[in-house]
Amino acid sequence: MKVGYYPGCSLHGTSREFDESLRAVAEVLGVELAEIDDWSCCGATSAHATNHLLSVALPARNLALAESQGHAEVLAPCAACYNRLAGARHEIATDAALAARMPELIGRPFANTVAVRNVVEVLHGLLPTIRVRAGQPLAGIKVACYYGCLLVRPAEVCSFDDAEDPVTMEEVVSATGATPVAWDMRLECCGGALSVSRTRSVVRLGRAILNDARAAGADAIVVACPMCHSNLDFRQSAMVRRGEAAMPVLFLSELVGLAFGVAPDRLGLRRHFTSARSLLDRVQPPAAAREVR
Amino acid sequence: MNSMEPAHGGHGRPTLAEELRRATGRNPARCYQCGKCSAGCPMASETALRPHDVMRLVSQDRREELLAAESIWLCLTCETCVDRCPNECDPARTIDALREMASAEAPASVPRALAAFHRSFLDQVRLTGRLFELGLMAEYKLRSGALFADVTAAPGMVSRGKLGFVPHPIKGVKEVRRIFDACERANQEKP
Amino acid sequence: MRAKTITEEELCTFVADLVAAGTRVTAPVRAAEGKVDYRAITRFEEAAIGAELPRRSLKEFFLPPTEPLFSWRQGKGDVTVKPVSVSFPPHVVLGARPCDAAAVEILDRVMGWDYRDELWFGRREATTIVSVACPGIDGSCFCTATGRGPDSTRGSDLMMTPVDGGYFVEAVTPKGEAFVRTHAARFADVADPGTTVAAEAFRARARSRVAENLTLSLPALRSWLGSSFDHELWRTIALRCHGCGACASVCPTCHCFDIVDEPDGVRAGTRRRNWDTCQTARFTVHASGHNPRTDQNARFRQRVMHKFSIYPDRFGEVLCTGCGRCARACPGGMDLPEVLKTIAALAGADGPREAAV
Amino acid sequence: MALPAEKIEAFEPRITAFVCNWCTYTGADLAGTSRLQMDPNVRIIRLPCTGRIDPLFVIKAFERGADGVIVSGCHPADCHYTSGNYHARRRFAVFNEILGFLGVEPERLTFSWVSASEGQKWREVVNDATARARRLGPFDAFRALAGRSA
Amino acid sequence: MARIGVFVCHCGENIGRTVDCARVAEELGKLPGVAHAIDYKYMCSDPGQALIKQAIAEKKLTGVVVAACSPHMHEKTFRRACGSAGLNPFLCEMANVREHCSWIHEDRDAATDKAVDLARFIVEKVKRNVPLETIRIPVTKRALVIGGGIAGIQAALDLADGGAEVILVEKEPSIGGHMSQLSETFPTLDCSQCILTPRMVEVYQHPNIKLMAYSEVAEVGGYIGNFDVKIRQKARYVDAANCNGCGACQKACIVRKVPSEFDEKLGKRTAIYVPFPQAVPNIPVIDRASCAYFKAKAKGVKKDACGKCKEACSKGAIDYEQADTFVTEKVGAIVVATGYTLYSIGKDQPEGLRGYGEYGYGTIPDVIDGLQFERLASASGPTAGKILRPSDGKEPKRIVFLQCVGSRDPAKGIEYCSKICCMYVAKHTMLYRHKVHDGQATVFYMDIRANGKGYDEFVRRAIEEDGARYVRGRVSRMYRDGETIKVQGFDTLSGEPVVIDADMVVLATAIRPQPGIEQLAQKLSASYDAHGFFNEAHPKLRPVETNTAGVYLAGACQAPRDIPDSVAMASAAAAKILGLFSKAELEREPTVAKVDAALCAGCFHCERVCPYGAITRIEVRDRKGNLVKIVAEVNPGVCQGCGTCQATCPSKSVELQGFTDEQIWSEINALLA
Amino acid sequence: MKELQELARTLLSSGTVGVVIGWEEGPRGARPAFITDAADSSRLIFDHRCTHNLATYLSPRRPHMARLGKAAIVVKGCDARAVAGLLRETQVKREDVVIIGVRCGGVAADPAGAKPLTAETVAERCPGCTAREPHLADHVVGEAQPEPPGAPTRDARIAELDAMSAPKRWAFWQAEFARCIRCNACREVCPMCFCERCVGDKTEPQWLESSPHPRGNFAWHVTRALHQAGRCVDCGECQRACPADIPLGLLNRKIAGIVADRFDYRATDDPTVPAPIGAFSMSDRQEFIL
Repeated sequence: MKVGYYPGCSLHGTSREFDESLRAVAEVLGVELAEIDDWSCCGATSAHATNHLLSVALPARNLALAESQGHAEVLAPCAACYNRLAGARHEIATDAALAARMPELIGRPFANTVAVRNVVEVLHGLLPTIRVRAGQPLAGIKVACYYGCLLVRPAEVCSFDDAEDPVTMEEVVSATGATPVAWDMRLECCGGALSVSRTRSVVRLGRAILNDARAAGADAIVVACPMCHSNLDFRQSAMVRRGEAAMPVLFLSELVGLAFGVAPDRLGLRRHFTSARSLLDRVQPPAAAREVR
Repeated sequence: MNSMEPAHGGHGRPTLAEELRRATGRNPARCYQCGKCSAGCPMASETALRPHDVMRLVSQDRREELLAAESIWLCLTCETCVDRCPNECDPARTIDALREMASAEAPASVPRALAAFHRSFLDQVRLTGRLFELGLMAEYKLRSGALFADVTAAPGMVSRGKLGFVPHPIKGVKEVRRIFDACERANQEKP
Repeated sequence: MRAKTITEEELCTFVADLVAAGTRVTAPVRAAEGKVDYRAITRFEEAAIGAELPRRSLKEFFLPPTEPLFSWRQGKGDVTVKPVSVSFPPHVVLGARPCDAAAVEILDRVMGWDYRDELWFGRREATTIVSVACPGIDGSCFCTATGRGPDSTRGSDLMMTPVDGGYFVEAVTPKGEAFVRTHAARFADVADPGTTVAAEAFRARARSRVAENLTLSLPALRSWLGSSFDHELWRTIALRCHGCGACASVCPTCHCFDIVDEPDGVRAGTRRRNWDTCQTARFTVHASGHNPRTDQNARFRQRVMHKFSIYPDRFGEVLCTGCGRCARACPGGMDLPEVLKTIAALAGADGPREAAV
Repeated sequence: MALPAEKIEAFEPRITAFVCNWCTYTGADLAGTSRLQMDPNVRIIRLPCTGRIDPLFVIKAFERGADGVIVSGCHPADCHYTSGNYHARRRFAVFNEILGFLGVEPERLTFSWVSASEGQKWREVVNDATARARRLGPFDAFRALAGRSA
Repeated sequence: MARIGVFVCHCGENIGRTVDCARVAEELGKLPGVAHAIDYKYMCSDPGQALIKQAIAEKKLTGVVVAACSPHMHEKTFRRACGSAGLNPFLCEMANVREHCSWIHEDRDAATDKAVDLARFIVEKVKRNVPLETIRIPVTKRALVIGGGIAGIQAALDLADGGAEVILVEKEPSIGGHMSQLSETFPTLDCSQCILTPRMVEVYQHPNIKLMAYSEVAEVGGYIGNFDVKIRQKARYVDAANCNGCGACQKACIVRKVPSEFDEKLGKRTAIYVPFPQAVPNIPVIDRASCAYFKAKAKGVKKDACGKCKEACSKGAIDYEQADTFVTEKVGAIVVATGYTLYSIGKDQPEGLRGYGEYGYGTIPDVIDGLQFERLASASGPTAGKILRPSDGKEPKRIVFLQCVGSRDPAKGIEYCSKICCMYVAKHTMLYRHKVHDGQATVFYMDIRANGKGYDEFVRRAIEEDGARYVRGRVSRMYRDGETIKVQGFDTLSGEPVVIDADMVVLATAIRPQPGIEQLAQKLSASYDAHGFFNEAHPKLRPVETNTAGVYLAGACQAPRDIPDSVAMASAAAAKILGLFSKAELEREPTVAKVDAALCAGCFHCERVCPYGAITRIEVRDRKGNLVKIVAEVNPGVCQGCGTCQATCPSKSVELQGFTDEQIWSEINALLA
Repeated sequence: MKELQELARTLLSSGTVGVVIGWEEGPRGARPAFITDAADSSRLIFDHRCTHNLATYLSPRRPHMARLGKAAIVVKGCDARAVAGLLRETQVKREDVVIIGVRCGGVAADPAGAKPLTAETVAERCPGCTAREPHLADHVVGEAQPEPPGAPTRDARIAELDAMSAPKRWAFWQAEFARCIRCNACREVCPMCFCERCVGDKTEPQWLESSPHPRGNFAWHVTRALHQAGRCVDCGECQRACPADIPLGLLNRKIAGIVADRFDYRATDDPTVPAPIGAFSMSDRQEFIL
């Protein structure tokens, strides 16, 4: 299986571990990630908040590139990129006038034929393979699946799962052998958009999420969004310094990687601000896991 | 009344609601002030105007007040309100459109930190085609004046290999710049 | 009058001068779809003489597919009638096929028999028909079997035969002779006797080529038809016939028409004459709804009977010039020469070639 | 096919309207009772339902010199006979496209839904159709068909 | 030759001010076929009508054209006048020179020209009018009532009391409908069953009513006055003739934990059951899906299938072999009273609707709907009238009511107001407070719609006397926190986000039509709206009729209705039908279609487009009896005269009387003088 | 060919049918054949010249056909759609006809067309055909055939016309219709024109003037097109029959496009698919309605 790959800026920077773990997992799953040649930034929140047309045109350029490079679908692991790319695709598909304007605006032929997928969706599509490849190293580990907002909303754009009661991430986690917990905050926003400019809000929102996960008995939170990760992981480090218990925050790909027995370093786990040690200690060594099988 | 004529808000200018309807494709008049948006809004405890207040002020054509409000800049665009609105009003998109209008009509009212962030962000993209995060942080801190915020993070980021030092423009950077120019032009040409 | 010749170059100036003088000139012209139609020309170069057989025959220049007969208007308690004009400007048909020209003359009989059709004869008198001897078209040609031939002069005022660089020209009728006299400067005397020989050779070749397709004894055919109205042949002859009437539309001799009153509002209207054909089911429908010709076999029988029995009975010659258009146009593969051959076999009429009736 | 200004001045288009009895005819009645002034160029022919309106009517109207035709009836779901207007909609969708394909300017033909309560809308439909026909000028192309007989 | 009389009315100044009526009469008089043309001040007045009658007699008119107001105004008047003068009324038509001319134009010349044109069209049309005879249809004086809820019961009783025979068809084993499930009713708080059950018994005992419970309408043919209705009687597996309702079978039944429909799944019933003790008829039904006997049979068990009820029945009334039966009844009118169903917030929704994920898609056990609350509050309910939560049977001390769940929520697919929720929620808060004295009820609402007699006072009482706390705002989300339900909303009046901890939540879910109503509507050729509610013929003037003559509506099948409204509609429908039944024959306008069998090719496009199913297929045979072709024929009793068949017929082999092709053609051709 | 002839022989000699409608060799190429005697079955042919749509012969308006008894008809996949049309509109009963499908690799525009079939001689409708495999058939004979040669061109011509201004399009069609002599051949050969009395022949009132002048011609062609909406099976017989070579196929193709685009209906050999005219959807597009 070959899929167009749009890493986005974060996966080349602050969320390198997402990229690394994803590539490691893809290798095991036999998925070829063909990075879109010469991709550019999707414009993220900034284009969205200041110039709507730009917020459609920047993703459209990348979709056009993917199209010309022969991809039928493109994986955008960053939830923000996914949301922007899928959102632009939806808007162009439903607004004929906008669609007509696009080729000239981006200076490229563009037929809007490429489907946009996120990590949860792609991994969910590989559930049987994950089940086969995963050993038992995560047995007994309880995980809070955190969707946040950009992955599932708005519903008409992110139609891969139910916006109010998604199940896909839980099913992936179950396939890895870990146990998803039931909790309330999995769809609440972490405040990513204000991460840099209004930190106090973000801390408030993040704390509520961490507390709820903890109350639900989770050993770790699993995310599929660099912004969520950064907010929950990086912002948490200050709380930990103040003596609060650490709640490791893992990318879904990292968790899957652990289930596959990939070395934590290859998954970039050392790059986290909040140590995942407490979790890694409970992971069964790969060799043992294999024996169990 | 002739229904073919657009509604006007005095001075021959279309009402705010009319303008937003054009920009978002959604009719703000559909809002019946049930407050479900605000009930689910993660920022409701912090903002002076909650999503339903914004919709209310739109329907009352209180343009200046809205465009000057800090609240519109506090929306996280998490889209919770959009999915829960019984009338498909799309408050988030409305707020986005208000932000665009505020940037154009009342730039002074845009919170400095946010304006700085968005400017820095887009400048980076325009410069290299992608976001160069260290450059963003440097530029943002200069622009916002928040020189010491998150200052503790940078070394950690670097030590974790999360921030590179050299920006690499993509091949198609000129193409990206043309897109920026075209979109800005289109925005200025809007009626 | 002695035979003449005319060159292609001369025809070019001749046509241009005729048109300039107000004469309508009609000739075969290649239409957009590659088919040939008789059409008005302004220059000889437009004409496609000797190319394929035109899609339709010459009859529409004398009996148009539709023409107004008069118009009327109803007042309060009275009706005013406005007649149409029966005088027509001079008209030359250049490059008529002998089979088409012959048909026009055959139709003169029916048009002038018990009632003189002013519109027909008005146009006939205004028109000079200049035919060009035909080399024969294809296997569907059977003009020789109908007693005419690819070089028949019936109906032509002038007959031209293609020769090197131009045409060998003979006047057939007084009208033709007058035409040559009026435009004497356009024609040259035959200088080389070889020209006459070449012209005759061309015609002889054509005659024998067409004769290979079909030979008939017309009297035998006629007498068999006259006594075989209920022959079982007619029970299945036209199974493949759709009754579409395409044959009659392209036929040079089919001349049935319908009279319709076309309203112009609720109080005025025009009476028109439109082509019609016995091949459609509604042709013989009575006001009661009864239709004496119950099926397509009966309708096709009518067509054959009329052409080869009824018309000869009344006017002494068959109502067919053997152009073969009907066979070529038929979407269902009906083939008149084939049918005639079948009947001839039944009638013992497939004997030696007959002279003209 | 725009006309010079002075010709537009002199030309009064003739417009035939085929309307259903229950919605548009009644809507036009309402326009009357509301004294809504409108262009006097439209002549209404009343039919029970848009379902009864045959494309042949439109062709005949053009043949008889109409410069524009209006077909109007009940909004979807409002048909007095429950579904006549839906059938009419299909029929005229095809007819409209065929006419366009054969070169009839689409502005010659106006389709509308006008309910019994939409006197105002009826006025707009009438005035718009008149204005459009006035802009296009007399439907000479069609009338020429009648004059050019063989 | 036609002899048409043209009568131009001035309508006082109404027409005369802008139209030169004398000139109109003069111009029309010039037309061929017009024998008489005059103008007069008031044509509709007695002297005006006399002018018409006189002219008919003196000028031997063959047709009359009145150029005046809209035919909607006076067509009947003038047709009657012509009729009384001996001219067939359908030879009279009107040209509308008032509404369509004088009132909408100012230019006198243009208006006069137009008036001439309009009248000329009609003259040309009338020349081609033919005398038509009013259609007379015999009436079967029996009515069918579909649905045995309060609306159906009321309609049946009113009709029966009025002397009409009634067939009452109810799909459930018992009549009573939703009303029988209610505890008390607003705004009087009287006991629902106390007022309903006597009516149910009355239905059962009424000599004019034939009750067919556990039955459904399978097919409807025919037309007003003459419907043929095929009714399917579902197999009860109990012989109604032998059953005495002793209940022994139910006691013997081994399957005892089937969720009770009557108790909205909060209680249990046996596999052989009557829905509730006061059921009418009091004859049990075997629920085949849960019955041990049938389950065993389905698995192929030959011996030892249960059979306990059969053993217990002293009357031998249990009949496992019973099958559905069909009966056909002839009726003259039909009342549809199929009632409503409640929207559910779950994930599975019919097309066009969405569930409430934000409220947990119905997975939180102590979130119930209004009817479930009624059962909890009802003395005959599963808790004997105690308010107890389904999850653990504890008494909820904090209860939250949400209004407009599904209703007024276009995003979920329903934009309408369900009308009764404001009232019953107020009632619920009262019932709750009366039963849980220390409990706190909170109501999330958007608007209070309490516009009936005593309604607003009732809501005020809930707030003022019974302590219900009303919060204006929609709830965004609900989730569980241990045993508590967190209700996250926004108080739009105080401008504050609120999270209310609740022990139980009651949802006032939207009122929706019964499932399958579209199929019923199609059987009846009646129209329904986008939500599946039946359309009334006119929202103001014909609220209980449908567009199909002879089919009437009562209750919530037409829109959300409360009990008084439903009862009023039922009585109105009954009155309409009794009026209909008061005549021996019906008169119908002869504007119906007619097929020319000789020309019909039998493609049956007409059959497909006919909204009324008025087209039938008939065989055409020749003299020898050989089948020539099958062609269409119009049943004039069913045809309503829309003419869609004619426009659809490719060969124009069907003609609508009064609007024939000739008539329309003439109008169009009169376009130019 | 043998297979077809054998089948015909069996059907006729067993008395299953009274006539087999197929093709035979005629003086001018292939033509319709009506085999009533099993011994004549060897006359049947099928090759690229069998362009005729024989379904026309099933029309109940052909009493002389009915006299031959129950018919078996040989159809190409595309022709089967016409049989389906006749079934759909209750003109033929399924039990009254035996359908013999032949696998087709495209046919020539002219039944006299020479071999082999080329992009120049192929009928306009054939390139890109999706109906070559007969489904509506009691028997299917012949091997699978190669794709017809050539590329579809008609949609491009329609697009060309669509792109013209209205007056230009008007001029184009007027020039074509000017040749029409109202012989009605287009109607008579059409398998889907089976009305007992065509509206074009209706006289009281006369909606369509029967005179071949431009006005009558325009009204006729509009009406024919309208009546073909959802009926036309694109067999091209009308255009082939037209003695004036009016491009009726182009008009038919346009209608097919309209019906496909608006009502998602395409000519089909499934007689149970309802015709689009006479049906409706609440959500039919109504962009042309104010």
